[in-house]
Amino acid sequence: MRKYSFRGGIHPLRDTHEGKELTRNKPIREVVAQVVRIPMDMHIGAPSEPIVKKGDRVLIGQKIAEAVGGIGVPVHASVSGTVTEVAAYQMMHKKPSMCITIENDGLEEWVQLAPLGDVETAAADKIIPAVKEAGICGMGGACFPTHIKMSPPAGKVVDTVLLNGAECETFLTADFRLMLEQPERVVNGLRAVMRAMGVKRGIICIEDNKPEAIQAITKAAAGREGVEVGTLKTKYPQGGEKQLIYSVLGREVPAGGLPMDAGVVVLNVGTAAAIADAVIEGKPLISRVTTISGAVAAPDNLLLRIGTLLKDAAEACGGYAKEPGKIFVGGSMTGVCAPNDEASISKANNGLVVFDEKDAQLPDESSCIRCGRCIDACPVWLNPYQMKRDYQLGKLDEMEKKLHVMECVLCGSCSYVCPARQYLTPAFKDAKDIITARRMKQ
Amino acid sequence: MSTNAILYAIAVLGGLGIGFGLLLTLADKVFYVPVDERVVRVREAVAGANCGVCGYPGCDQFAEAVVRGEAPVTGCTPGGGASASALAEIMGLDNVDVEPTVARVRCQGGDGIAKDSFQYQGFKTCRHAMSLSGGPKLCPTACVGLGDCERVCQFDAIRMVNGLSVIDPDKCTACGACITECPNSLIKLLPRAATVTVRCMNTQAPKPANLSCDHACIGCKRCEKACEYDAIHVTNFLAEIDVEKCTLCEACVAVCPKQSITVSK
Amino acid sequence: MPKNNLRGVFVNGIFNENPVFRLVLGTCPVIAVTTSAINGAGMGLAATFVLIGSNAVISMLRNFIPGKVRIPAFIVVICTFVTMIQLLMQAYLPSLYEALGIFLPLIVVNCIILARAEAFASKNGLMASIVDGVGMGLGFTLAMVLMGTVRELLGNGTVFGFSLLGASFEPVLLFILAPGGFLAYGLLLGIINAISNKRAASKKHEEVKAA
Amino acid sequence: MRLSEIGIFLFFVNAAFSNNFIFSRFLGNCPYLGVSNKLETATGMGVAVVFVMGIASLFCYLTYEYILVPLGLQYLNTIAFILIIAALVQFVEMFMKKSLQSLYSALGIYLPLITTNCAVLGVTILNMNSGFNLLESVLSGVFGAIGFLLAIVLMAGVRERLESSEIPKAFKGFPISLIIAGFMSVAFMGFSGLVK
Amino acid sequence: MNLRVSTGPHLLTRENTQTLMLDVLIALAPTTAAGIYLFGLRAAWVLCVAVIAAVLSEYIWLKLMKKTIVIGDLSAVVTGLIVGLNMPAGVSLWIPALGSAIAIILVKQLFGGIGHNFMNPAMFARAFLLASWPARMTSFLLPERLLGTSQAAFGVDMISGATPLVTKARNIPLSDLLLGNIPGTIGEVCKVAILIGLVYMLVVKVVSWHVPVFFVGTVALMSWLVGSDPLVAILSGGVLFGAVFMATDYVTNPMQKIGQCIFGLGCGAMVVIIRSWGNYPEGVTYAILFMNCLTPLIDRFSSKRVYGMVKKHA
Repeated sequence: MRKYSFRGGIHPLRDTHEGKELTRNKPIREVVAQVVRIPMDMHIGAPSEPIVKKGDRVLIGQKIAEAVGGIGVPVHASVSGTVTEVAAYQMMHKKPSMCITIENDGLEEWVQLAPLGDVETAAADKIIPAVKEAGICGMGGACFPTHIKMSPPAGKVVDTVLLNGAECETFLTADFRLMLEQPERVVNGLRAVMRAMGVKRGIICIEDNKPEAIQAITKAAAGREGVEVGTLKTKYPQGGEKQLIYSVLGREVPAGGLPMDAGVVVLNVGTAAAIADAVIEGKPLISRVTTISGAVAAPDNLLLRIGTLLKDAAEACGGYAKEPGKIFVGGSMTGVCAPNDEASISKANNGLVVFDEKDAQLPDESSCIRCGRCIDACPVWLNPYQMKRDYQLGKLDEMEKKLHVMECVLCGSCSYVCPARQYLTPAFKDAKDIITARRMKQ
Repeated sequence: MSTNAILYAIAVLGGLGIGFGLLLTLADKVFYVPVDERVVRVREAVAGANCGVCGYPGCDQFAEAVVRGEAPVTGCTPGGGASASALAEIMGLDNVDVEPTVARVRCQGGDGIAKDSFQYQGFKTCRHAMSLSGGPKLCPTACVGLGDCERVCQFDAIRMVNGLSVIDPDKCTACGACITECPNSLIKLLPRAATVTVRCMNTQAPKPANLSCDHACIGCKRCEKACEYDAIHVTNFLAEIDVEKCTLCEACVAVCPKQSITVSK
Repeated sequence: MPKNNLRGVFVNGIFNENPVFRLVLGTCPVIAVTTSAINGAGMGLAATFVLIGSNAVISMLRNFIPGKVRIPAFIVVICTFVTMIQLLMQAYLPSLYEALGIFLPLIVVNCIILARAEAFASKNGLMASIVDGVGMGLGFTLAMVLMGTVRELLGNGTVFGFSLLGASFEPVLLFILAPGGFLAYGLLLGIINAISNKRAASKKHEEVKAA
Repeated sequence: MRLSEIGIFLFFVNAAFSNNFIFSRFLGNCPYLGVSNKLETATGMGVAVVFVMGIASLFCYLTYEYILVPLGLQYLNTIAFILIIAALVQFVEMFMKKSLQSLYSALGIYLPLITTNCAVLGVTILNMNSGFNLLESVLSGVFGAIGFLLAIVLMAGVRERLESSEIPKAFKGFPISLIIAGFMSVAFMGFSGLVK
Repeated sequence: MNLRVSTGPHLLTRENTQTLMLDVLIALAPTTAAGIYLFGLRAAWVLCVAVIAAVLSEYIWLKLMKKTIVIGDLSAVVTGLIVGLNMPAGVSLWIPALGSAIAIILVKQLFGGIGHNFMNPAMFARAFLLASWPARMTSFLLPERLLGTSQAAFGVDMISGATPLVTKARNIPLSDLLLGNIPGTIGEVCKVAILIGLVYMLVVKVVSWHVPVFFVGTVALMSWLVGSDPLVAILSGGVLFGAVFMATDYVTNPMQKIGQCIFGLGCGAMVVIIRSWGNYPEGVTYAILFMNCLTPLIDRFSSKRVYGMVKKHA
């Protein structure tokens, strides 16, 4: 069988099976939190506007915040109960996030739902509005509102939908368990997207370190119109949009462009499952599968309500095994650190990893020995060595125009392989921020 | 040596001299290109050896770079001190006399004074630390203490002391490099004479501000009431001194419960 | 220019603005002909002669030479003195003339001489210009001798032809080869910088202490 | 080492590598050390030197052979050569500035510096001393200058790379450049004896 | 709870400068052992002095400059060992000591320490010593355990002023060339040991194949073109040692793969040119040094196309 791949990339934590062994065989278990604190800025774009106030009683799936601006999605209550607070908390974003805190009354009462019916028969033009109303945004980590991805502007031709089940990040097994246990949800979601967009080809892409998932999905996809399964070589960042498109289709997303500029829409398998729920059952996005791993007593794959506090999620896995030194959501390559364990699980959080004090230590930088590993590792074929040098010399123009730092996907591969422990990715993130700010000014 | 040889020598050199002289005079007229008058003056004040020691291809390019403000007036080593002062004089013509200013750090939140939100590690720059989860201090506008300003200062005027940026006013040239570099915009250019300053930029509400830092301005307005000259006002829970009106009486310094207002050197 | 400043002008050329080690001008002969101390001295003295002569003449003519043609005029003056020393050396010091080779006529384009003409002699009186020429020339000569001594000592074990390090010393041949010139100059320059940095620092320290 | 004896290729190797102006003849050090901090300027400088050394060799040869020698004024060579070079360079610069703007901004700005480049005067004197004919003079000028171009470009490459290096303070600038030149000179020793 | 916060990646590869240098040392072990076996205890002394001098000079310099002492990264040990392996076994001990000091202080530390030198320290040290004391550096001991056949071919205990390359005319059996039964520096003679080292480095991915293959390949091809036996050209002198251990030095060769190919090609070509027409019978040192000078330029002009530099799809 052909295995799709791309030039560059790395294989992180090869000797510990990418850290996935901890939770690989743990079936998904639902945990309902007593208190949820739902941030308004879980998606890219303007934060949603709360439409409930302290003291209101809400039901599961009830809209509690309206979308704002062109790129926005609504937010729904993930438990039934009473709103106890609408206030800002410092979470993983740069600025404090406005949050709605709801105390669960344990009644699990749902609002009235409006399903569209089977994905093959539902009215195609109703699907995208339903996805928007369900508050779905990219659940792989980027959190871009899905209905916008699904509505390319006039003139853009999209001919393929890729479902991203690569899960190349370390520690995470949430997508793997989802594909293994509920493959038909994933396939249904893909069909809904294909029908809504009028696309004839859909490929579910899975890395070859998840043979069980490939098997399950292949079985579920059998006989479904235009659905294919693609096997990817296990490699990081195979699940990056740009790399996935290049691996599977041999196309490149043009610099500064979006996947749709290459005729492709890429969605995470979790997103597809959420779309299936929105179409078939009319359910908004109120819960997601999250891998809880690292220094917790019993690492597990949990189905968590959006807004569950990190400490409650860890508690559900038997609590911290050691005094935590670092907690981040996502895998160890691009995971975002939480300032404390009172932050909450958002729509995009596919994992929560706890490190003890020892693992949390990062080594000091030493001198670059020009080994060139960063250049070989870069999946977008940049020259991290030169970029870091130019950043330190303050040559941002050079970085922007000659070295194309804006194409950097911040995957962390260069930092991972650097034997001198140079902080490459953070420097490129800063450079991109500065250049973006400059461009905005002009 | 015969008289002939001497005559020939004179003739050849004279001929070459006159020939080239005429050629160049003509060329000067034919190929005349106007140049900035200051460039000409700078060009005359440098040594003119076209030696390239300054790093520019020739004296003309050096002169142009000086006028553009790219090259230092001390760049001509062969010309030595004489040419440096001459250039400074030429270039100084545009400088209008201004009140001397100095950069001052408006924060006192060093280690242990501004409380930590988390322990930042990794890439040691303030900019990067501030891009993560609101920054490592509870105060969103605290000095991060990783020395971005220290690194851009060309005059060795900034030192990090106990995680706080400290500017030596004697070395500071008010070039402004640190001001644009500070991710929290904590460094301000102030008149050198304005020694009484609010060394805080915290605009949090009184309660969180109180928790954030031992020296945070909590917007209590005691200074506003103490000031007889209407020079200090609290907006957004932060006191600001109007340097025009301030008489350096230090009344506000005495009443500030958090020692946010200080007298600097 | 007041008379007591002449000493300053003189010392300036030897130390503060030493053409070789402080201004780093006229580097070609410094590297090329310093394979022995005597060559260095010869080259230095030849340049000193030209420097004094051209400074003196240019200083005298400074009010007659029109601004536009002053550079060519200076070059002619310098060239005259170079040709003179060339002919003199050829006649009286043929071996040194051979050793210095092409670098003797090339004194014409030695930046330091034109630079002094332009920066000093064309703006100052005769006496000061001559003193400046002597100072700069001696500074140049001393530096050349220093370079020559170091290279000869390391590369040949001798100084001015006298064996200093004894027979057991195996000379570092590289120092009298081409790379040795660059290396010796670079290292000496670095060491001199280090010393003067240190002196400047300690001077400042003392000032701070006093204040 | 005459052209007719060794052929044009070895003549080139000899002038550009074995007897490189910087590393074995020690000519043209000032611009080599001064204008080598950026690759772009170094290339411009080097190309300009190629141009000037070519025409200087040509004109100086003509002057020497057809004016000074017939009149028995060989001893005036230095003064005549430097006048020719200075005037030529100045003339070319003025001409370029007015008529060939783009070429001027690329190369012309380096011309004044070349007047006092001892490599230019050096090559004319060397040509004269070696008794080269017209073709040999021009070729040795151009080839030698190509050697200079190579040296200054290599230097600029290394110096750009060292931009971010923590060189001891006392060695920053000229000292380290000289040491780099010394290292390169060692590497160029490999070329010695290629042309026998 | 005081959590740490940083940007990812939060876990890094185990490989660091120290482990890489350790791998190089392991790769050098067969060569070192072979050298000591062939040339006896004398060679061991030379290597010891070279390594100790290298580490000591690095330590002293860092101490004087008040910098963090980083001799733990083993890079000085590698440099010292390579300096030693580049010496004839019978050399006076002050020569390797001086060589190591030059390599560490002049070539490496003066430019800012590890990663900043643009020239290979060991190669420069060798060139420096070769130019300064040519007689000492080219007096090669014959291997103590030389097989009878070769001993007859040389008939003397020591070859003065000659080099291993001269011997190519003497028709030495291939096995002797491979096993090191020829005069030469401590490290370069035993080709089998060098190849074992290369295989190790390729397996643990310390170096890539590009530089050694292009280097050796070019030497073979060009030797064949100029009419000498390509196999002898590769196996005599320091070509293999240089191609495997010195041209692959990260710091002084290009970083991009295409640049490394050019680098190897240039080194190989230079070696054959110098061997065929130059003043020196052995050109590996100068070839590598010259290409070191070219490395910044090669790096600058060998950039890959960046992902996404394409036209937009329909």
